[in-house]
Amino acid sequence: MKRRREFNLFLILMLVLALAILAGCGGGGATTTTAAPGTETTAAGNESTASTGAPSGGDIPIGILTSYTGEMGAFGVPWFNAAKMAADEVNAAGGVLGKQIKLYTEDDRSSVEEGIKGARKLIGANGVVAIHGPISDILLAIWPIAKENKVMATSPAAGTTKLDETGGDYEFRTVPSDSFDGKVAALVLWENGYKEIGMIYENDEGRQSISAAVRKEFEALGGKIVVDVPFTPRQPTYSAELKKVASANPQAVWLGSGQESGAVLLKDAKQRGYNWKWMVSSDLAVPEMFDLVGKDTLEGVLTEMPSAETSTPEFQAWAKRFQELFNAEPTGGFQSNSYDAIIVMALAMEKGGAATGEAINQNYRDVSNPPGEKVFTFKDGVAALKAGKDIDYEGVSGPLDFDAHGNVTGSYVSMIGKDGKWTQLKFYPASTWEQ
Amino acid sequence: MGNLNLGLFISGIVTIIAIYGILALSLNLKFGVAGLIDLGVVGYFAVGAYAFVLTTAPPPSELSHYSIGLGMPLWVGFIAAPVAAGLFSFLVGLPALRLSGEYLAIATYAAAEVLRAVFTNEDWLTNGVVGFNNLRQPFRGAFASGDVYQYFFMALSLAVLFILFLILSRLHWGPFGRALRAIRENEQVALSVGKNVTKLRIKAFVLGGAVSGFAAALYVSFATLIVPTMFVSEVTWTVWIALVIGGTGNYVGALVGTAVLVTAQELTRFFQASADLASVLAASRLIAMGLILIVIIRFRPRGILPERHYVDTKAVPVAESTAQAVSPKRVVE
Amino acid sequence: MGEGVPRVQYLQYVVFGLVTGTILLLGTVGFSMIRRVDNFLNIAHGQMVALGAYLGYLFYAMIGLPLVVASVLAIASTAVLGWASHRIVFNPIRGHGPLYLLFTSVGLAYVIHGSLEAIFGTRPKAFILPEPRFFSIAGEPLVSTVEIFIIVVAIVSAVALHLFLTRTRAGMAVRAMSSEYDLARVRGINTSRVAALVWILASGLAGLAGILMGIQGTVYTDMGWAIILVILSAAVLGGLGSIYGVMVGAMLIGLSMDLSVIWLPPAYRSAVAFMVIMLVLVVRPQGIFGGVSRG
Amino acid sequence: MLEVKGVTKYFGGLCAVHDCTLSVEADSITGLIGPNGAGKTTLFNVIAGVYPPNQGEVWFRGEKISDAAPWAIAGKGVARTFQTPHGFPQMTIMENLMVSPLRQKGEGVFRGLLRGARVRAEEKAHRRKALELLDTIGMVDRRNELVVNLSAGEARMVELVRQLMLDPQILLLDEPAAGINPALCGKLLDLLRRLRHEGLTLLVIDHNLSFIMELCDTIYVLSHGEVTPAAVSADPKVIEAYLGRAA
Repeated sequence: MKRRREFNLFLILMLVLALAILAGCGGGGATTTTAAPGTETTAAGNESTASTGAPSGGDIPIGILTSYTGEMGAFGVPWFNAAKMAADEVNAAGGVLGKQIKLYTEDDRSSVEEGIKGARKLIGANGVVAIHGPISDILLAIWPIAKENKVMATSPAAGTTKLDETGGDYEFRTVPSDSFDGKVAALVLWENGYKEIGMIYENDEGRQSISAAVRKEFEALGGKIVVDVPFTPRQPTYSAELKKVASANPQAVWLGSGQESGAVLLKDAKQRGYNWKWMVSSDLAVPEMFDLVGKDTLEGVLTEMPSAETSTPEFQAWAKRFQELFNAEPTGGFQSNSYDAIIVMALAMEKGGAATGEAINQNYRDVSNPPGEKVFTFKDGVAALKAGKDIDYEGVSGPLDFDAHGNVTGSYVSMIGKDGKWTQLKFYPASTWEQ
Repeated sequence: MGNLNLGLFISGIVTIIAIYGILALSLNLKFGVAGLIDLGVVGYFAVGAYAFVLTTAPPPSELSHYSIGLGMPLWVGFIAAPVAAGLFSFLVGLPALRLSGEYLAIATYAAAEVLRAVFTNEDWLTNGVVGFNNLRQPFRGAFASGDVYQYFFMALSLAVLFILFLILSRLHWGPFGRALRAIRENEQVALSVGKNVTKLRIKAFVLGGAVSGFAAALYVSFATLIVPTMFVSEVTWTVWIALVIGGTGNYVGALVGTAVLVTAQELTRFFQASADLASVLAASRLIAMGLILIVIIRFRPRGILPERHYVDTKAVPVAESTAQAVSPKRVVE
Repeated sequence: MGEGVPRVQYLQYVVFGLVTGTILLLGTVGFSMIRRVDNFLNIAHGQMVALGAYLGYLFYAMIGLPLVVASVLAIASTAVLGWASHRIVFNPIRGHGPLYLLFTSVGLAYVIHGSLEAIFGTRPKAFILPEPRFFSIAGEPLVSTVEIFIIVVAIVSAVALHLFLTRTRAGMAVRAMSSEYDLARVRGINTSRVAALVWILASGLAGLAGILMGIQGTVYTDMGWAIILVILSAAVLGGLGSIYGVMVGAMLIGLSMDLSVIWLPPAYRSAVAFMVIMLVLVVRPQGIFGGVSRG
Repeated sequence: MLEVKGVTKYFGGLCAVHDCTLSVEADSITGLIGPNGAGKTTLFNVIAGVYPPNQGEVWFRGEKISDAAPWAIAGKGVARTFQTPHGFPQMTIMENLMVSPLRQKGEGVFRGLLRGARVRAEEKAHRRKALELLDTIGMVDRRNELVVNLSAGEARMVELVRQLMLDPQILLLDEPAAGINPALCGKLLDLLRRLRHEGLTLLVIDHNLSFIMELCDTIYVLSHGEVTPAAVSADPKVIEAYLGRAA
């Protein structure tokens, strides 16, 4: 009977799956050396470092799991590039413990499910010691898997407040929590003389937690939120939402959104002749925004972002290197955060004397927190470590001092749009937030 | 130097195949068997997932926005998920099943989209975009090693899939499945043989919804978190594409389609070459998925495993079989 | 600004609704013409909107042609690509039935979406236009030049389409075929030529809608999926196949989305479109203006 | 047994059936003839509940059925065949027959799943009956063929026996002889007569005069939406006169 044939087919299917798994387990311990040709990390070249083959003997595999497509698709390449720049510098300085860092990358398509699959692939098939790059939801989803496999999970941009009190074990992030971001935004607005502001923000996890922090902090400073409008991303127009803001007549408006919706909204506002003072969230503090909405629209717009003091020679040197490599502005878009995460990992492995996730997990605070000799590059860090000194890595995204839960208390800069560029207005050292 | 653990990778894929396989089974019941074009697959899935989370999540703390969290054992969640998904199917189906064809498709699509807006915006119910994380996993405590647990969870998912497959197959070849297929084949004739078409459709719809509730419970347990962005219409399209590739009307086909689609997608991970091309290659995966669908429909519209037909092979009583002598020659039209 | 006269404020929401509605109208008319002539829901039609927007961006911002020239080129290329999709992808499987056509269109939508991402990248794009002026009533900025431009272009296109359909032989053939496919064939209308014409028209209009969306907001890779949902709503509201019905349907959807903000949280703006269609489907499945029987 | 009282049915502005009244006696074979487009099939559809009448009522065994759903009318014992016998095309002949019986217990989700003794017994009985019926049309050995692959004549025979699976009290036949070759036609006549003797009432539409006259006890003529007010005896001359006048 046909039914029986169906059943048999089902059994065959199950059998094939089972065999595949067995094969997988069998291959688990084996060390294969089939690196994809032409994808080796080279220190000098501009060649890509992404590869998906199995790790070759002397490499340290690190996974970059980030969004090349989907809602956050615009961030993937810059984050990867920054991480690659860090890896290249590490390798050029002789690598970690004599081994070269090799990057493997997966697209998480801005989706939790794809993130989980990508992380399992990176850990399972590439044997990575760390996974770097995902946004909040995805970081939360892959963290248990990473921890289980003693793989470090890090993010340059996951600001979720959910990790404020829970992270730290096989999880760290080089971006301060959203609660800080909100604090800074409120402070910058207040210091620029605005007492009554409106808030308009995308209804997603990140922006919601930032907006909550803005509200709390701004009211604590004595200011008033006159209107509060969450909106759905990716609408063709936001005229109606803006009208809502306009009817409350705020002195300034804080906008929390991604690039697409933010651009539509700013353009709409401009078209309607709403000449509010804008303060936009750090997602929009990227040079591309000027291409999107025109430099006139962003003239005088305020923003803030986690960053080291941009005027220091160390930062300038880094920015120059970045500019040469990618022909792009290094500021904004969490590229410096992505760069720092890889450097901290490398230093932590160097310090721990082992190229493992465990070593990173145990040492990342040691190498980046005071006390210790302040170092600004991997090369200097390794030299100091070899000299037996304790080090305190000062990153390009801030001083990178991690608390027990893997959070940084970042330093920030406030910026203003001027002649088609974001220009630093004021530096807020990490000490601003103590207490 | 990290250790390879291909089992982790593969068990993840198999678990995803099992979960999507359950959704494909559910859709095959609704579309493949009963002929109902349901583009709201993700809606019932989302309802099941939230029902699972809300029944099992701990009561809300001061910091969270949601107001329900029953903190019940996980098995309650595994019952609540299909029940809630079935109930929601009923609520959607009652008005929507009066419509047919593409109107049903649009109505179900709309229902799923409205539902997502509700899940995104109603903080008190779902904790909004923040969602829930750190969810408990079934029987996690019984395993010291997470590595072993991965296999257990995979086996659990496959077991649920297998049981649902047996149930749906058994129904398929019995009077219930026969009546549904009859309705799909010809509604007017089905009415003329006294089938209460609406009632049978609602039964199929609700049963299909309940089946997807099991997938939902497994899905959130697998992900250990829930946020509204997990329930976008892409889930619906993925399940549909899997079913069309595998073969509509054939439960094994639905599973084969799911396995082929997910495996193909995962294999493309190994074709990645360079970083600058990473985003291009990521985009080309979308192109590949679209092309597979177009090509399959063009050259094998009934899918890899087309629908099978019931074959009556039991012996015919002797008295009847003698009658074949007088059977007429085949009449040519 | 200030506390404006409430009536003026309402008027402003009406203006927003008109802009949303007219853009939607251009997208929906083509969708429903294809629905009538080839009898299936073309999910890829939303991607034609995105395609038009990206091609417009390509010619205007990347190559640097004047906006009008760039738009005409973009519309023409979208029309040709739409026609090509009809010839290459859909026509060979006409016999498979509407459902297979629908899923093929989903496949095509993925192909176009992926191609746009591969070629243009995932960063959003935008048309930078000269600073618009706006006209005020009672101190309230009521409508900007860009908005007037969009509304005028859309209305002119709709009227041109109307004249084409009622005054020209080819247009009347299209109408005949949209209302009675078999009858049209019996009466000696070259159905395949008319179908090609419909695809060219529909895709061109979608391209125009995409350019207008780009002018008003940004161009991003997911816009095809976002717009097709609203197109579906508008089409159902107007009664899937009726060309004039969907025009009204599109305007109503646009208005209800933007006016809903007065009473509902703005986050529900897009959900309003779906609530409207669910209501319509339950109460009057053939759409408000459609004479088509359900199913 | 079946009473059609003053039924009128419009489609848009077109009147398909106008003030039609007829009655079918129990255990009789009643014929309904008329030219194409006379509204015969529409009248059938009104009786079967596919369309509600604009005016008038249909009564069956003292019960008004013109406001019931088609499936409910079938459930009361009124079965009908279709002019175009598509049946369930992608199902086998056997399944086409097995699907028919009314109120199958196995159609419930739980009973269908558990398939207890009663469901099994029911299935067994239905199968037996299906085989018997297939035997009468000589298609037992072809029971596993898909209906879509049958010739028009075969499909019509399957259509007939499929509806007999319902155990109806009255069977409405819509052009049962169309597309059936003469040899099979004789068989069909025998079968219909036998069914009548077994207690089944038949109402037959056809425009094949000789077939109707050979079969029917009573004949109605339907022309341009109107039925002749009284039953006409099966006298060829009368019929011809009527048709001549109507045409």
